[in-house]
Amino acid sequence: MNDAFLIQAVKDRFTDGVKTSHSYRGDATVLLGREFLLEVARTLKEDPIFQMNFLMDLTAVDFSTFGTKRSPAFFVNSGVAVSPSPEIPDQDPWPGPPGPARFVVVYHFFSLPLKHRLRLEVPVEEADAEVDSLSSLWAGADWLEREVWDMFGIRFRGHQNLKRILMYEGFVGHPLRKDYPVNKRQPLIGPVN
Amino acid sequence: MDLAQTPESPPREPETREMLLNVGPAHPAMHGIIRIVTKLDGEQVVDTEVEIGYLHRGFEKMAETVDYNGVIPYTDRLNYVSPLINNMGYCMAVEKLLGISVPERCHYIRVIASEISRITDHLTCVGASAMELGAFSVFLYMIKAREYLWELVEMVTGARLTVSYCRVGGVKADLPGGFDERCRKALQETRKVLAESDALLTHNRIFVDRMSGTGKISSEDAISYGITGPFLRATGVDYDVRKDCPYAVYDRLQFDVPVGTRGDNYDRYLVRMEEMEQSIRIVEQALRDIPPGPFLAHETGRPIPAAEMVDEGKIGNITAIVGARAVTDPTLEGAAKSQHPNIEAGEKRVFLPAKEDTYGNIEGLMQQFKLVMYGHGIRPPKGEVYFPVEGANGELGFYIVSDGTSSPYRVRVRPPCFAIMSALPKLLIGDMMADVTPTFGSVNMIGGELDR
Amino acid sequence: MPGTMAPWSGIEMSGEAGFLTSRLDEAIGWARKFSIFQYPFVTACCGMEYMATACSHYDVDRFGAGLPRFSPRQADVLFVVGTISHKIAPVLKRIYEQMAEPKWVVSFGVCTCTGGFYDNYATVMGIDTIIPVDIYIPGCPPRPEYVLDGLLKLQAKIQTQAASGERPAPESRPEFER
Amino acid sequence: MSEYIGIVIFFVLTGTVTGAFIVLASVLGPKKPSAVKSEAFECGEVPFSLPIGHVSVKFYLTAILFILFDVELVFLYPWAVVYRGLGPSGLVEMVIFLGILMAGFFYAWDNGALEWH
Repeated sequence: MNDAFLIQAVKDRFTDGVKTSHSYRGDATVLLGREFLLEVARTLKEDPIFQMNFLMDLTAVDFSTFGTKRSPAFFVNSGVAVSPSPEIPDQDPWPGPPGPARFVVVYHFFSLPLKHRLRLEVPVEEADAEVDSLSSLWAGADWLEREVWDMFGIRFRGHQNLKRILMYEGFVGHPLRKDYPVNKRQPLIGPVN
Repeated sequence: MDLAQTPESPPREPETREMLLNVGPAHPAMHGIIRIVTKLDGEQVVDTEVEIGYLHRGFEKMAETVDYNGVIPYTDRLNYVSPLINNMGYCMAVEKLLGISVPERCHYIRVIASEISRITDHLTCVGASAMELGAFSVFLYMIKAREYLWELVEMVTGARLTVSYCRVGGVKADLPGGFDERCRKALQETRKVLAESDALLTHNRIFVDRMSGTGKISSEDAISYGITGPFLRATGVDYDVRKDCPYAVYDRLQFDVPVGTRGDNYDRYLVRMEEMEQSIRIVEQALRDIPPGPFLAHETGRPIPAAEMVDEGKIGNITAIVGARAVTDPTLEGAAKSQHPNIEAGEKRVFLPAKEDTYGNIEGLMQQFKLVMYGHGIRPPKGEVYFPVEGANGELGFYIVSDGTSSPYRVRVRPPCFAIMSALPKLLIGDMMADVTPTFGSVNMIGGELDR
Repeated sequence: MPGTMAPWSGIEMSGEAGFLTSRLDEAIGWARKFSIFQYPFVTACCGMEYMATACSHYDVDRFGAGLPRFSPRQADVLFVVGTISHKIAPVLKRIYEQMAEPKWVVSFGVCTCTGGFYDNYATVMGIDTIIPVDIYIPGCPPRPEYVLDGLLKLQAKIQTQAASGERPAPESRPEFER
Repeated sequence: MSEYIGIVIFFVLTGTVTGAFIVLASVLGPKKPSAVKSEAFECGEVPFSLPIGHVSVKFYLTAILFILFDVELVFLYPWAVVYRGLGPSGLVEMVIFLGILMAGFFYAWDNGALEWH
């Protein structure tokens, strides 16, 4: 089932839940309200139209510095400002980052019998960064959610043991956030170099 | 004391405490740094807790600090046993974001490189897990076969392991001369080694006893954990990204996907051995159907060395260089203008020009400047894209978000062996302590890809 | 001083080498040099190159160092192979301390020498900040020939060492004095 | 006495060689004992608990069965040496001896003593 039907089918089921949708570069994407996530995920898994039996990937994106980072195109010593080469034009432009919220939790589903893919995006505010956990539907979500918590600090309601998976226990902060400096080290042993 | 008269209390049940054991990061019998805390009742594994992250090197954070072509050296240290597949996956994702496609020959080169890399991955995995079961000679034979293939990869890319061969919009250089027959010879040797190892292992009493029946997983559990690749195919589900969502020229090549039945270690071993055979078949077909190599375009103007042309131009001696054609040292990377139409996507804002143009005329120089200077480089449009590729352990997906500047905003790698590792407790519980080693060997955990 | 060559040149030094090494020390050094039991602490991509070096094509066994012992109790040389992240650093330090004397450490690959191009929050920038290192083998990964060259330099260093394990003072390099 | 000279030389030789190794190792090898070094090596982590106290009874069962049948084999060696001299009666006795022990083995096997679960 190609992308348009897929998006339409999801929209018919959850008219108020779905905020916007697009299929940029052929990837069917649906923007969803946070409270509808568990419901939509369950229908995606069990509904014979979708049969999304694979939760391929679960990750998050921190959109806080999207588009604000001015790429330094001038030369410091000579002060000559050379404007960067123009962006490569795009026929069907991307409808922009999903919503003003800082974080977006991104789910990639794949259906093996019907061979189609869907991407769910759930915007999450920074104040209470919390989303329902899908570990009850897909067992693979358990570790993926622990990694998103470890790297972004987004909590998952209903997750059994939500603790750090990649970093060590004594690590303070969430490294993949845009405000975490790249080389701010917190070594367990040895000097802070 | 009268032995006959036993105390009134009922005979005490022999109280045996479970023992907590660290199958830890530096375990003598496991190639890979994870920590499995096992609760043992004698030899039986009662409960396990897996701890990973020992090789977390911050790939996704570093990818946000470099430009689009700068991420490529980081990608071939993800699954460092099959580096070319990661390169191709990342570059195809960025090309999908840019909306450009590479020429025919470049697709074939990418398929050949990926399949050779897949064979080296399976060789290392089967060899290392056989070594941990005591079959040291099979390990030596398989690493010998891997050396043949690494010499091939070195001949094409210049490096054995950290190749960085792919570029956004093409590959670094065309296949060198004489690659065909050297590749056929290397694959012939690999086939011989595979036959030898098959004879040594497949019906070996010890190997079969230790591998079959251990580390079982059903296909429903595998799908629910998101497991893909040889692990899933061993349980009977034939999902292969090259067949179900074909990319490059995989739809034109005939190969079949080996599928197991029981989903235990022995089936995974058989699936990997058969997949190596299929990969050799793919490479041979690709070598047969690959479009012709670099053709000598008709060049006008008398050739003079590029350095000389630049010097003449600097002192303004235009008459010496009018109508002349710059010729560069053939060993300079990116030289050989005749190769370029085959290996680059023809989009000026993405691919470096041939060195003859860079030193020969101002358009080439400007294109080089615009791509190389800091802050310029490739600037894809704002957008997000997900591109799955069949890695050696399963579906290797790259999810890239771009904010229009020259460095990617977010690069997320979907690591195939992450899902398999999350299912490890289900594989280990119930087996014996000695079965941890073959199960972990057939999981083929690669630190760089698991912890990124 | 006649007859003395720099220890890293790989050529044995003769007896009167400026520090007291008796005939017995030299004999022990010679014996230790050609029977190195290595503990490969393998973490990342250099492990693949270590496998290639240890196997039949580039065979490290020709130099007597072919037997990897995966327990610190039976190993002389600790090969630290691959990136050391902050999470595994305490494990590495503990294994180094549990190795029996006399012990040497070889840092294999640029990630262990200086941290390589992973200059971020997760990587230890050079393992000599946590354990003393004898031989640095740069390269990402170092080709097997570099590794064998590093091994030869280590053997030269073992040769010139006294039996009791304490090392000659590092030779003075005026050009590096700050 | 003279036929035992071979074994005496053998024991003397092995004794001196192993003794030399042990003495040389302890004399020449530098020793730097430390607290961490004396702890158990458990893959680079601090061990949870040293396995003191009760051990699963299955280990004990397997060990006893091994000793039982190992000792049985020891009796075969002297029999094999004088086998020629004993004639047919020696063979019958040994078969009876082995038969009795094999009965015990099959009983244990049948009872599942060799299975681990």
